[in-house]
Amino acid sequence: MKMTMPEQNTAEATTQTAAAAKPKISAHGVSVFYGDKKAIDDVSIDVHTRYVTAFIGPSGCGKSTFLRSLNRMNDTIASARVEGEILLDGEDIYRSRMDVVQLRARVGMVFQKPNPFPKSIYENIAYGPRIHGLASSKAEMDRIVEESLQRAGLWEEVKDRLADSGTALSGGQQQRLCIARAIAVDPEVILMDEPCSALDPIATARIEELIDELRGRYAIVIVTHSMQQAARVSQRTAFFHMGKMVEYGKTSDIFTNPREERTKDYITGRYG
Amino acid sequence: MKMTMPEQNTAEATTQTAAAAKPKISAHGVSVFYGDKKAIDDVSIDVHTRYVTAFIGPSGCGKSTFLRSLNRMNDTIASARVEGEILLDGEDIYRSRMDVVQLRARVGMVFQKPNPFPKSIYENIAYGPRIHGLASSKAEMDRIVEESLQRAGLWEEVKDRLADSGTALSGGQQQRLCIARAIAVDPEVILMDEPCSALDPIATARIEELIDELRGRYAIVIVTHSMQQAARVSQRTAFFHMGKMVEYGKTSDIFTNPREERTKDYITGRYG
Amino acid sequence: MSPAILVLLALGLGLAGWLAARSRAYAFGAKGAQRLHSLPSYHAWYVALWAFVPAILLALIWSAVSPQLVLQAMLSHPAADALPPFGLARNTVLGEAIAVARGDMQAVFDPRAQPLVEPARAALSRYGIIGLVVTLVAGFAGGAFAFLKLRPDFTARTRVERMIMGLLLLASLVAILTTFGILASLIFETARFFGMVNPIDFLFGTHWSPDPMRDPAYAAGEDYGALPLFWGTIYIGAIIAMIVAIPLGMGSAIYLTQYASPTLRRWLKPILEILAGVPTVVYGYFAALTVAPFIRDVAQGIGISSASSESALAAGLIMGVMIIPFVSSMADDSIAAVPAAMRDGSLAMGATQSETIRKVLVPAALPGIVAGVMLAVSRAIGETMIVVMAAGASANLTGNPLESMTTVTYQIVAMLTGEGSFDHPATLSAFALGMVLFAVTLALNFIALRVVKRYREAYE
Amino acid sequence: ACGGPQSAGRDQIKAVGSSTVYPFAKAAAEEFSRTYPQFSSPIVESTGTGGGFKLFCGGVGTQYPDIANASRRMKPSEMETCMANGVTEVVELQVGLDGIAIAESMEGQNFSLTPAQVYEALAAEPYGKPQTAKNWSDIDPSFPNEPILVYGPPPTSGTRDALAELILTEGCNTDPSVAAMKESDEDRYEQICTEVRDDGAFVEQGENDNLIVQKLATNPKAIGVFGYSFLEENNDKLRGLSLGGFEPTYENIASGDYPGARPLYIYVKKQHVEAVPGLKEYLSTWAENWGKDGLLTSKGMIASTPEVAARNAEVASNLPTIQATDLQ
Amino acid sequence: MSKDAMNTASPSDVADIDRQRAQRNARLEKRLKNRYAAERRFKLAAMFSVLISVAVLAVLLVAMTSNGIAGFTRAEMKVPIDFAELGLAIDRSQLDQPGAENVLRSAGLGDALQYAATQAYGADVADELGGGAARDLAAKIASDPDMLDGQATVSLPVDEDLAAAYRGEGPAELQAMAARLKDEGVLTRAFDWGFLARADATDPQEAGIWGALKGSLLTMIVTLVLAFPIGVLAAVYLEEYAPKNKWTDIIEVSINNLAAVPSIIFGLLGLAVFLWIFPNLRSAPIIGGMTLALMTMPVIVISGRNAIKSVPPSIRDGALAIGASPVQVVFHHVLPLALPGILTGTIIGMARALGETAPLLMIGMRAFVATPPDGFTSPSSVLPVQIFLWSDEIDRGFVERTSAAIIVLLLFLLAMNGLAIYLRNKFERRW
Ligand SMILES: Nc1ncnc2c1ncn2[C@@H]1O[C@H](COP(=O)(O)OP(=O)(O)OP(=O)(O)O)[C@@H](O)[C@H]1O
Ligand SMILES: Nc1ncnc2c1ncn2[C@@H]1O[C@H](COP(=O)(O)OP(=O)(O)OP(=O)(O)O)[C@@H](O)[C@H]1O
Ligand SMILES: [Mg+2]
Ligand SMILES: [Mg+2]
Ligand SMILES: O=P([O-])([O-])[O-]
Repeated sequence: MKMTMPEQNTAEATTQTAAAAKPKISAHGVSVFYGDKKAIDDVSIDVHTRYVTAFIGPSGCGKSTFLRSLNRMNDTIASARVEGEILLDGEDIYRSRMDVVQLRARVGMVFQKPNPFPKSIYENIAYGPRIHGLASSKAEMDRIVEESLQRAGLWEEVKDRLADSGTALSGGQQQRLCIARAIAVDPEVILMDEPCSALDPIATARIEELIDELRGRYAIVIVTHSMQQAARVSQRTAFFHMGKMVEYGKTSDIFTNPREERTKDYITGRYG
Repeated sequence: MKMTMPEQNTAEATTQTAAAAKPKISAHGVSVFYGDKKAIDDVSIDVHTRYVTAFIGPSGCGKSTFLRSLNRMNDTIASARVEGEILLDGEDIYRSRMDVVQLRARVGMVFQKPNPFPKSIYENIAYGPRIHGLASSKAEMDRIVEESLQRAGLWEEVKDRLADSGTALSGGQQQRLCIARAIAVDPEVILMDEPCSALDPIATARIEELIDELRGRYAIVIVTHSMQQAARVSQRTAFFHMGKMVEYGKTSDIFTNPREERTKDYITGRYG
Repeated sequence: MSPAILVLLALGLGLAGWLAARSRAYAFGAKGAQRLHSLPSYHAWYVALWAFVPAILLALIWSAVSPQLVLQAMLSHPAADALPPFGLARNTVLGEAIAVARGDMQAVFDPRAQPLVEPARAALSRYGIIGLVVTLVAGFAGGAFAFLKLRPDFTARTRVERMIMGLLLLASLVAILTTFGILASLIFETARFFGMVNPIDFLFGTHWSPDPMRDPAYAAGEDYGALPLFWGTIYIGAIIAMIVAIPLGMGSAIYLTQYASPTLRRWLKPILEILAGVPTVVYGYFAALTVAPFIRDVAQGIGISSASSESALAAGLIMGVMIIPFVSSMADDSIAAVPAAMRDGSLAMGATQSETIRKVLVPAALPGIVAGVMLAVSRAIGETMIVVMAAGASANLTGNPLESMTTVTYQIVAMLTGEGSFDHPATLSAFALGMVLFAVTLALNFIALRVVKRYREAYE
Repeated sequence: ACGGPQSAGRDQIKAVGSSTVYPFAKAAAEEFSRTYPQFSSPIVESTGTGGGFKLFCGGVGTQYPDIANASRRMKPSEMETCMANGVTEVVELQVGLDGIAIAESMEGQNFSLTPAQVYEALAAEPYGKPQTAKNWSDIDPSFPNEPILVYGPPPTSGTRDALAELILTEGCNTDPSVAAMKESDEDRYEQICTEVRDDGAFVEQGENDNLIVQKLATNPKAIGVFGYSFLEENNDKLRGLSLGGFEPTYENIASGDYPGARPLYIYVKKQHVEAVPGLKEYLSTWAENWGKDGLLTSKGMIASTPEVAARNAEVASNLPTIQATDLQ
Repeated sequence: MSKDAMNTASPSDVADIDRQRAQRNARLEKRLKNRYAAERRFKLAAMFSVLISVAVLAVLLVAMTSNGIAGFTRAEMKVPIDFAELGLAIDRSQLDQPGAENVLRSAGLGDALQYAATQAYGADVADELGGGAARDLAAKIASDPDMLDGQATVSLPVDEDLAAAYRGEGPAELQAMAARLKDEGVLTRAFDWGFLARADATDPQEAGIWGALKGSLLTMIVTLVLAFPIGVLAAVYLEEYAPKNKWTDIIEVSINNLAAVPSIIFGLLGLAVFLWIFPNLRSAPIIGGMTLALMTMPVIVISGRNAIKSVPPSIRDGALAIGASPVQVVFHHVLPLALPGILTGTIIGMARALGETAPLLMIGMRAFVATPPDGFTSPSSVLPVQIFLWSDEIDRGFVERTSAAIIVLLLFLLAMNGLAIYLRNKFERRW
């Protein structure tokens, strides 16, 4: 179940050229403020398709804040304000003509605590396609629901109880349901904010496996507080500290050979 | 400020005989249930006067639950139920004739978040002596208040503002106020549930110092999530895991030479 | 054309627009070339609203304007020369003719209206048809304008949602409108009243005996001293009722939150809530028929012969009972808002439960409790039916609870359902009393809500 | 919305006004819908006489009432308001009489009074002098030496109006110097004659009449002032006091011997008679039932003398209108 | 750090400390008894206050019930009628049609009844038949025309005088008559279904509550239709969208204040504003409903906001993150989840409105209306006002009727409050 470094390197190699070519998301000099407080200070980073990018760092360093600025979920916090430039396929997502609704359909998100809607499993998945008008018939919707659940590795477990409430599932199943819900609208990027921190080790392993399967199709950004997890699932790691991005690079490099003293301290458990 | 192991050993040596003689608190086969859920499973432990005993273990392992069963604060939770035997000076505190009010006067408690009453500093300290009728005159009360504040190392800082509200103090001062409040009724045991987790390092150091000073007179039990803290302040350490007490012994032994694999894993940061 | 038909017409146009736009949006989708920006139903709603709103607006405007046009048409008819000169009489005759022409009435009151019936009928149908056409045109124009804007990438959803937001904002403005409505309805009449009676006499005079039969010109200020009413209101609502409600309400809250077992609480709480749900007219009836005579009998039994059967005591007691659940739920909330750490802290010191409650919980919850009591007082002094039915009419400045007293609300009801005419100061005094009541309850609430808010924040 | 020439149809008779006439108007309405089931039953609202005229004189049209009930005659000023608002054709019917009764418990002291004695006992300033009487014996040595305690109507009620007008003013007029004041200083005259003491001897009573019975029953030393219909309803518990030598009996009030009788009126808007279905029939229902053994007397109203009744029956069918000058 | 000296107490110190503690414990124990007694007293006092509240409620309910049960019955007289003998000239074909009762009565049914009663019991008894007896008889015949073919004994209401005599009040002769008729089995108290079906009347024997009840229902419909959507929309706006600024503050403050404005002030508003705009709708349920809607709206807004607030933000985040617009989030997710809470608040607000009297007195809903209202614009009364009016009636027969009406009103309110409590318990926090 544990993926070893060599495997990752293989994956790396395959996507190398594509990645170098064109970043999916590209942030330049991004700062995020809550009121007067600067939570993110001048962060620049490129995120690529077919890579899993992990954000690590001590609690309160701004990982979630930065992640949420990538699909403008920060808009829901009245005091939050973003400076700098975040490009999705070269288009600034904070430009005034950008439609957040469409942005979020392209950049999906999975949260720390599984948050299925208190509706049936089927409706949980179908909700996104429905509001975006992705299915023109019942049959098509059925297909989307099945496909999404299958990709999220949940289909076998729930196919006989699609009408049950999504909240009746176990924690790990709920989180996979949320992932299935996110991929049902076929996004280009999936953001995950500590998706396993509320789960037990077995469910965590399931999700890590799933993330690895999914990266073939999406750009995935994952925030995690577990360095082991970052090492296991990601190909790129960014280390945040007190609102600054201290170091960003290949996961293998960061964990085996960090350039910065702070990164090293953190990884060896000196603080946090 | 950091106490080194040798010093602790000296302290250890001096109190050895007394300790071996008669445990202050002695728990035998204690299990605690919340409804049907077993939160503490068959724990036996002896706590001695003039020792600081630390409870460590990962979150949710039952440290607080066990601590609260030592002065029957669990009684306030309707669903909580205690099995087994806990002896204070050889008397079972759960026997029907035991009076909780008196028990709690003898076994004081300090909480994780400082919780001074929204009254004056003076009244905060005087509260306990007053309800227990320990002072027969204003002068005596004044003496108790001053002595308690002095022992808690707070007197110099507040002696000119005894009429101010207790909530107007800083976090560290509030926690010392709560300690002063606890010792004002001159208990025999003081239970502390993560007393420093809401404090900054300087305030934490103050409290740790204070704990060391106090142990000359009381049996102190402290729950902490910081192994460093346990190592610094305690002479005995108990390691809890999933409701069970895995290991109990001299602090120096536990940290340098744990007998159990799980203890070792925890101390080296393998989980938690 | 009656307004109802115009409204139906506008609704019909909206529906037509909805259907047309929906099928057009589906057509975009079917071509599949481009993904729609918004779901077809948003396109549908967009067009429907654009058809409906102009149509209904014009229909409303037309309903307001067309009667004037009809009137003009009637006046230009030769039969109108026989009408009385301008004034209400003339309007009445015209109104009758129109009513008969519309078919609302079988016959005219006034023979002079008869010759105008036919011209009215003609004008009504003429302008009715015009109204129909105008509404249709407006609806069509709006609908067509919107329809032509539809494209696959048209931001229909954003626009419809903006309209929904407008609707939500309007709904919340109703609260402000209501407040203004209350102020307006009180201020004008109050001003008229103070034109006749000096505000100082009114607020500080101690003699209240307005006589609605008296010629308003003689309205003497000294008969409008409302102090006895204020006193009665305070005595019944803020003193007697609170003496009952505060201890019982606090006691109930403490028992229910601190002592009662969950099962008992599950049963007792709704029972207390029933006490709050009993209509005041029932309390009034109970007070007047059962409690008041009982109190009088008891008082006379122990030799107090002056005891009135409309004693302030009866009204106040029952009002207090009515307020109990109110106080108890406010106290309940305030005590629950005290952090559990406070209670644990005290219990861990070896305090008994009652010591914890009396010395820690209640003092800590005190601001909230005080605010709750202020709200309860404001409710008690505004209470009407209990005092109307159980308190007396006599404005007594006395401290004897067995005597009859009257209150502000009692006098409002008495003055407005009494004999006076509407330009008499006695009747107008009801509005001035209402103004005072409004101002006082407003102030009490305002302060209380502030206190509660600040106090909640203190613990958060 | 106000005054514009718009109106919707209405098929119910609307009557407003006096609370004294209210029970009789209700009974008449009930009888009317019993006799003429084809019409909707009338709506009767008790707004008080003055309030009723205010609504009645608002204008002609469906939003204005058709009938104003009154426990006193319309004032010329009110008629002028009517005229100014286009209510030009008003028909006045006297439907019967109402007596004011002074009564006490069956166990009471049973003494007889004159209007002047009532005035002396109740006035705030009898004959312009300060009120000093505490006990009945202060008024007349032959009266019991008991404190004066009178329950009476509040100023908002028509009964109080009648008390002032029919008993107190009459009592006060026995002093010629005060009577003369009517010409010289009407304001002062009115004050002296109608203002009631407020030192506790006169207790104003809410309009819940049921309570008065209990009050008087439990306190035999108190007396009460209320409408005659109420005395009749409770004649098993209460006894009327004679006034000026006459008992408050049906006969004495009807004949006008008992001083506390006043005529009751209804005013009808003739301009509505054509358009409001059943209005005429409602008036004839009144006329058919206001006789001596009629329905209305069983509700406590006192029938007018046969001549008056006959004259008003005539009015009910012919509907002659009145002018402001008729009311003086 | 050489704290050892301080930390390590000598044996004599230890003994000292132990002695102090033993003393203290003894002292403590001495006080314990008093403290526990105080504890018991306090608890008892608290329990007592609950008991008093419950007891008052019980007394109130028992008083109303014991008075009111009789209010559902009325005194009726059994009258034997031989229709064949009377030979009423009635066209039987008309009896199937709506106006049947009028046909019967214009055919002289009233006189016939009077005659039959006189024949059976004498003129003095026949005189005591209630004013509505003929109408009741007509209704009976209309529902069963075959009665006309033969003889029948029908139970018909007597008038209030005889009813009072039956209760043991009023003149002695009548009481004697009542006693005699009762012994003969002619006069009985019978359950009066008509009480729930008739409208107001001057005779308590004839009075019913349907008119007022229907007025209440119509008024409540208007209140609900106005207050619910406005209240919910305003709650959504304030809780979900309103920017934090001065305007929002003003709206919030006015809503909170309106919730506590005395109801009679709303009556003044209705009188001065609504009746000024719509003068011809005096006493109409639509005006009453509008007035009560203004009063109920703030209650709905406040409970609605609380319900909306309790929907966890994670649900909103979840929906937003798959591209739902803020409006969709609210209407697809938040409102459905908040609905039980909103409904609970609405029901409680409506229950309060249903029991409200004072504001309706101000706008003329105290008229005597002898037929149930037939629409939102026809004059009518409401149940609480009817109770108020009856409580003021001179006729003592109304005392029972008033209590009976109170029972009906309380049943409605209990049902509504029960429903609210049920909803609250059922849907309390499922997530
Ligand atoms: N809504 C908010 N308003 C104001 N400050 C906020 C808000 N959310 C977060 N912050 C602050 O911004 C900083 C960064 O928070 P953030 O949640 O991004 O940290 P994080 O790295 O995700 O931490 P964690 O590992 O605990 O989730 C913190 O100091 C936090 O207190
Ligand atoms: N009031 C309660 N009711 C039910 N379960 C409880 C209650 N309090 C604690 N628990 C459960 O009992 C177990 C032990 O909890 P406890 O608080 O003692 O852990 P802990 O070791 O103190 O953890 P932490 O380090 O987070 O304080 C946990 O699983 C917790 O969820
Ligand atoms: Mg985070
Ligand atoms: Mg803990
Ligand atoms: O309504 P009144 O008869 O008292 O004028």
